[in-house]
Amino acid sequence: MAQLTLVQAVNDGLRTAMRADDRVVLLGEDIGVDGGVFRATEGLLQEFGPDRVIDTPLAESGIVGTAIGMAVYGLRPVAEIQFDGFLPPAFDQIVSHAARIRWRSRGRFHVPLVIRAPYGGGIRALEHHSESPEAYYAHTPGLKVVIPSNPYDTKGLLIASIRDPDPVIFFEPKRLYRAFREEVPEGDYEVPLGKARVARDGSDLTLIAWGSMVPVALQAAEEAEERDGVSVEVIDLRTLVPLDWGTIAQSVEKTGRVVVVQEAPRTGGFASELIALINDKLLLYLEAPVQRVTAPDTVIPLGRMEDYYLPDAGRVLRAIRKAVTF
Amino acid sequence: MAQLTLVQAVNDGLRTAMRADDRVVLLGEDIGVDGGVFRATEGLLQEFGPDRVIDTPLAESGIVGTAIGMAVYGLRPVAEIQFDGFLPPAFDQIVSHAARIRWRSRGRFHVPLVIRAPYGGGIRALEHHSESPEAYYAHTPGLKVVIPSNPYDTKGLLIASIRDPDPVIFFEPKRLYRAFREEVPEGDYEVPLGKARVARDGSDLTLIAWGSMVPVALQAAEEAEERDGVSVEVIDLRTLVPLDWGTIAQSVEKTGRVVVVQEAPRTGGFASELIALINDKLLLYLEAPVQRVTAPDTVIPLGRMEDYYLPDAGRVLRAIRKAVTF
Amino acid sequence: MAKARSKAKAKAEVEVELFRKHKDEKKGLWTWQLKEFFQILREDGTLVDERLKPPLRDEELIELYRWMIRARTYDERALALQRQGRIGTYAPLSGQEAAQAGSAYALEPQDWLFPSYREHLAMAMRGLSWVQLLMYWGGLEDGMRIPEGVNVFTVSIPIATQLLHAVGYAWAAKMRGDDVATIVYFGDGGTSEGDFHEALNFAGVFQTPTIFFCQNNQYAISVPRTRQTRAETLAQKAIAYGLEGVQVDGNDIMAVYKVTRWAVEKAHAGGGPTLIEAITYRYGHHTTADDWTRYRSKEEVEEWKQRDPLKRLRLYLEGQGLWDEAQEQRAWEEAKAEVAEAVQEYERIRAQERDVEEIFKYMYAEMPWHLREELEDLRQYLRERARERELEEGEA
Amino acid sequence: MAKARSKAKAKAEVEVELFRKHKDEKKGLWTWQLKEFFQILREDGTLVDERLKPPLRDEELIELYRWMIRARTYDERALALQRQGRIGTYAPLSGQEAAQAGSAYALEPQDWLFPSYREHLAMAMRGLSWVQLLMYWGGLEDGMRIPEGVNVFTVSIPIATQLLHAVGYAWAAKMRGDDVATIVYFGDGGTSEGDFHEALNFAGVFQTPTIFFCQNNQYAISVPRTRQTRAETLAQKAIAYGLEGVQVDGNDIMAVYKVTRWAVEKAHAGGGPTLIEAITYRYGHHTTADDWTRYRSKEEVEEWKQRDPLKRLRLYLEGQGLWDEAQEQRAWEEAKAEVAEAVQEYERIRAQERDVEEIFKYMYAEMPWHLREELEDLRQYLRERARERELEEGEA
Ligand SMILES: Cc1ncc(C[n+]2csc(CCOP(=O)(O)OP(=O)(O)O)c2C)c(N)n1
Ligand SMILES: Cc1ncc(C[n+]2csc(CCOP(=O)(O)OP(=O)(O)O)c2C)c(N)n1
Ligand SMILES: [Mg+2]
Ligand SMILES: [Mg+2]
Repeated sequence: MAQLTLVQAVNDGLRTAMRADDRVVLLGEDIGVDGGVFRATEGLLQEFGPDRVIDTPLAESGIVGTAIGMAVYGLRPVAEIQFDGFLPPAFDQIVSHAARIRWRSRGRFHVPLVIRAPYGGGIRALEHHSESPEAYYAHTPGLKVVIPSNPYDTKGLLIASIRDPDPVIFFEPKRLYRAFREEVPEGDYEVPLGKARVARDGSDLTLIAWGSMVPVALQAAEEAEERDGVSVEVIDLRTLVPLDWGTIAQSVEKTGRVVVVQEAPRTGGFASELIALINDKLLLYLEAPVQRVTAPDTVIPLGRMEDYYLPDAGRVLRAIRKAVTF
Repeated sequence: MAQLTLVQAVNDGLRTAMRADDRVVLLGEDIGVDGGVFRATEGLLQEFGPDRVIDTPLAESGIVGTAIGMAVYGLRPVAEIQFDGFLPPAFDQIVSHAARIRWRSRGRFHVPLVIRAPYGGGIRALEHHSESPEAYYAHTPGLKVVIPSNPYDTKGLLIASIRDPDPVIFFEPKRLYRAFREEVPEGDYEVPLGKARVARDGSDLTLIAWGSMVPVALQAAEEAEERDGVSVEVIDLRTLVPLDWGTIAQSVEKTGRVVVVQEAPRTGGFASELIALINDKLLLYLEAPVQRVTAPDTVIPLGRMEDYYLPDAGRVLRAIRKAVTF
Repeated sequence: MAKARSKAKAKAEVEVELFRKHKDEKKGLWTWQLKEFFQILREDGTLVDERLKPPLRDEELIELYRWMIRARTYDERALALQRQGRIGTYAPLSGQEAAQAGSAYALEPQDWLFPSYREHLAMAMRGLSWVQLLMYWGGLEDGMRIPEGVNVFTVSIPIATQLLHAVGYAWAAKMRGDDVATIVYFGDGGTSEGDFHEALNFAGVFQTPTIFFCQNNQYAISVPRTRQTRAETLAQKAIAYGLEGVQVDGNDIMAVYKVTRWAVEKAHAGGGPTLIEAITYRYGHHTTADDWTRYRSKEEVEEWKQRDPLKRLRLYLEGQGLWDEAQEQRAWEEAKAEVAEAVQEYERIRAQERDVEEIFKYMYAEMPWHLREELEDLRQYLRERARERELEEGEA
Repeated sequence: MAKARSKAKAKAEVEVELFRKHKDEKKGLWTWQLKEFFQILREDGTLVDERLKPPLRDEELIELYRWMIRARTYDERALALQRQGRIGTYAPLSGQEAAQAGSAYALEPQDWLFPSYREHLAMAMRGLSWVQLLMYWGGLEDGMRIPEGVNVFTVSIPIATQLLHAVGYAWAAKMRGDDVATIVYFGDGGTSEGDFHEALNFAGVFQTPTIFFCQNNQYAISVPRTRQTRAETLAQKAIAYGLEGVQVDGNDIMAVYKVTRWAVEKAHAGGGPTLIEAITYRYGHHTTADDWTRYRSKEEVEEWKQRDPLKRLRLYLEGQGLWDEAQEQRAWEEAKAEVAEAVQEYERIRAQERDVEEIFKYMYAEMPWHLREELEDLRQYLRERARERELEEGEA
């Protein structure tokens, strides 16, 4: 087993999937010769050649649209969109086609496509390099939405996504790309889609997070335990669609108190959907309103003000306290 | 006062705004010579000429992108996107620019742009002609989202949107375009953005709807009264962003029971946001979980199965009963 | 396309220079030349030049003529069905038969066709039944359940988006070493969309075996070709991608066949993509929801009817002694019968009960819990409603 | 651009034929010719042909040279600041000075400039201060609060999206009868995006007074120009829209000025848009986050440095007796001082406290309740946190 960062786990996952199945091809901007702007595809061109690791022209709709054609042909394309903020030019191909071709053809054609994109803030980047757009895709029937939070899951979820017969939007939390290392098994393994992970056991409160917010949630949970003696269970969703409702329900039924943390702006974020589901199914278990900690309904600031924008452990702890003292 | 259909009210609103302000220009596909595929712009080319009623090439990003440039220049462009399903090619210009130029320039530039699009199902149309994508735009900071449900509001909200200094996505419920007529005052008036309308007074339950679901909600409210003696207050949101929280809160505090009806698929729809807000602020007033009536998380079927997909008064009534008997 | 045809003779070589590019290194001067409006069969049924005639056998020409008759028959029937409320909005093709038949016939059996919404004839020639086409336009999703063995992709409604699929598909085949080309249909309006640009550019860079077949029918709904772009031809747009582009008389089935065949052979030979602009016209409304009198004159439409693709081939066949009035009448009657049978079958299918599961079934390979929950809830509602209605009827 | 210049002399007419199109009606043949690589000033500082020299006065050429020195100085300083963590990711321009200076100088005062992210020099020449540029790259949004009177639009990061804004802006001006043209900058990579296509097409159809200025610096990050499109030149893409396109030596400030001036005059005269491809090179990394050694050879970079835009103009000026070593040294020192002053001012601003309201303030003309609520909540949290920290410090 090797100690890998999250971005190395992306690389390892791609390499493993490509070795196992020669239908897996990668395409995107600067992923070949350059190895990707975050080095996620480093070395893959050398191993698999330019027919399987394809530097494309600068055109996101072109990348996703041609990848759809490849997927329908029977390949397993993995398209990289260089940053979250450059998904919108591909939005039409994603929502109007990738998500619908199985439906449209009554199962005759399908689109085993993975669209990878680094997402989220925390690296003080330029505009359009720090967005958390997962809610758009979670609201689009026909897509799966996967967001890992650590190297182990990253590799396993990525391999599972590549093998999934349906289109997967795979968001990689870029601020965690090199934040820490973790043991990642060599070779082939999958972390199944649609299964959440209980990242920390607890009994007083359920804290739900995904992607880049998971470490923030864990830190807040530690602080709550240390400072207030509150036992917080942290659920790392891993997959937003399909959601692992069972794991959430089990925890909420136990704790009766919930905090959801989301990096995206508040209005219409995925946290709202979680609250709506809890309202639908578990309202009577609640001992306090679900607290949501989100970014405000603004554009994410450029570098200097980012810290005020992104939910941090302090704000999560505050929400935990609100839920507990309600 | 004239008896107008909703689509005639669109026409009247455009005409009124154009007469009052020569900076108002329209652009879109088939809006000039043809008068629009729904005849929403009928006669306007004749009155205002081809410099103010512009038939564009077939390119939605082009329409919205150039309209942004016009708006920055100081015009008040109203761009028509022919159908809800053809907004995605313009998504990048909408979310990456229209919504952000004020922010990006610290108020130096702004984008007084209205993007009109017929939305929603109920006319047994081809694919991509029946979508309800409002949640995407409601989740995008910097946009306003307006959805009228009747001719009077349509004209007044459209005029207010055109005069608003910020970008407005204006969804017109196409199934209501010719569904009924209503008195619409001649000449200039505005229905302010951000103000909901209590479409029906009631005391037992709050039923929240917008756009095409408002008549469905009203019908269900009538039936609930008649059949079950339940007094239902119906709120027509009119504007999703900014939301009129005051009107909602006042009603929910009074009734303690809420049903939200949405034509869009369930997961991540705007109904979820309403439920989240009620959870945030009014949980203790609730006597039952908020019931949501939505379309399922699928593509909207072609003509034949549409009736099963779209929320109807029966399903809303069922939700009312669930909320009341909880 | 089931009919056999002599491969050897079918090999089309376009003797005229349709597109030429040249660089004068000394002067640093680039020159592009484009032959406008390549035609073989004149409106009066005579040939521009005997030597241009494509290598099609007489039976093949007759078969192509029959296909055009079938298509026009289907089109008229579909229009009638729409007026009767028996299908939904419909996009008629009349006027564009030669463009579709000539191009579809030029494909190899293993090639794939990516349609937009008006390619009923091209799709039918590749094996999709009139029944399935009627189902699609009648609002039955099963119409687009393309049978295995029919190398046709589903209809793409969003303009120009399908071009990228055709490029990706051909590219994948090329990567896998499979001898498959793709042809993709779109209109004059389609050339304005960003996806047109990205598709031709990708096809150029990766030299995918793709034929971009533009049916320039002069209008995008109401917007005339001249307002769609300032380019003098649509074919010249190929220059932007370093590709070859040709403009052809789209109502001349020989010219369309010949040019497309040339592009298909080039694609199979590793020569990369081609852009074809077929000049044609739709006689009817854009769709049944449209009214062409708002943006075209009767004279203009009549003028185009003089260039009718069917009439022209009929005159040629008659001139060659290959066709007569009796055959003509029989062909139309056969086509009518064929279409009538399809309509009957469509009506039978349309009358069948459909399970609401159909709405949910094809979103994913496996239905996730939330869809199962929503389906169950819908079923439950329908049961409740049925029970309630029974009760009400009982009371009444 | 504050410097006066003789309007009469500035009138540039491009004596060479850069682009020619022709139709032979009889043969139905279209011909396009494009002059590759228009150059006036050779790498050794001599003129290709005296008669080509644009009507720029000596002082103007000197002023342009000074601007290029300023830009290179700023660029080097910005890079250093980034390495020290004092600004964020930065996109250097070195190598592209002539392309930017020559084109920006060709504008009329009332014209508007739409930049992408690398046009520091062009923006500065139009009046945006180095301080504001540093603020922007330093993560201070106020950098893009363009002062009134500075006819520059905000930086657009999403590639090629700004082309549409430039078209819409020019179009609006035209509608209003205002004599305003726009110039929009983008790279070789930018030509592949759908928005490039839609922008040039709209500009062509509506004949907007827009100059599309492509700095072809040979790479889109790591992807070389030859893999970006199969077109032999980027200028020929104009043909797709019925427009004129020219290719110019982008390191030759005289050629860039002349060609741009021609396009600007054409735009103001109602002649519509032009596509200009300026052949240039960036010496440094794409941005400070990039590493060019991964995709370019040292030799290639060195080769391009032989064609340096500054060196070339300096040689010319020296040859003309307009410039000497002492002036050269003084110019660099002055530039350094100017930039140093800007850095100081930037640091002063950077050190200032910023109110979190800045995050919320510019989303709408009026802050809606939900943003006010979120702002209030954030303030509340910050107060609580400050109190808590005080307490903790008190305890410690
Ligand atoms: C992206 C998109 N925008 C708008 C439409 C609505 N629409 C349907 S057909 C059409 C005109 C298409 O014209 P053209 O490409 O010339 O094809 P034709 O219908 O003439 O065959 C339009 C605007 C659409 N289907 N997709
Ligand atoms: C839509 C979009 N996709 C991707 C990117 C990431 N990106 C930034 S610059 C760049 C390369 C641009 O190359 P080019 O257009 O040649 O301009 P240059 O940087 O060479 O000046 C890429 C891919 C982006 N900014 N926008
Ligand atoms: Mg057309
Ligand atoms: Mg470049």
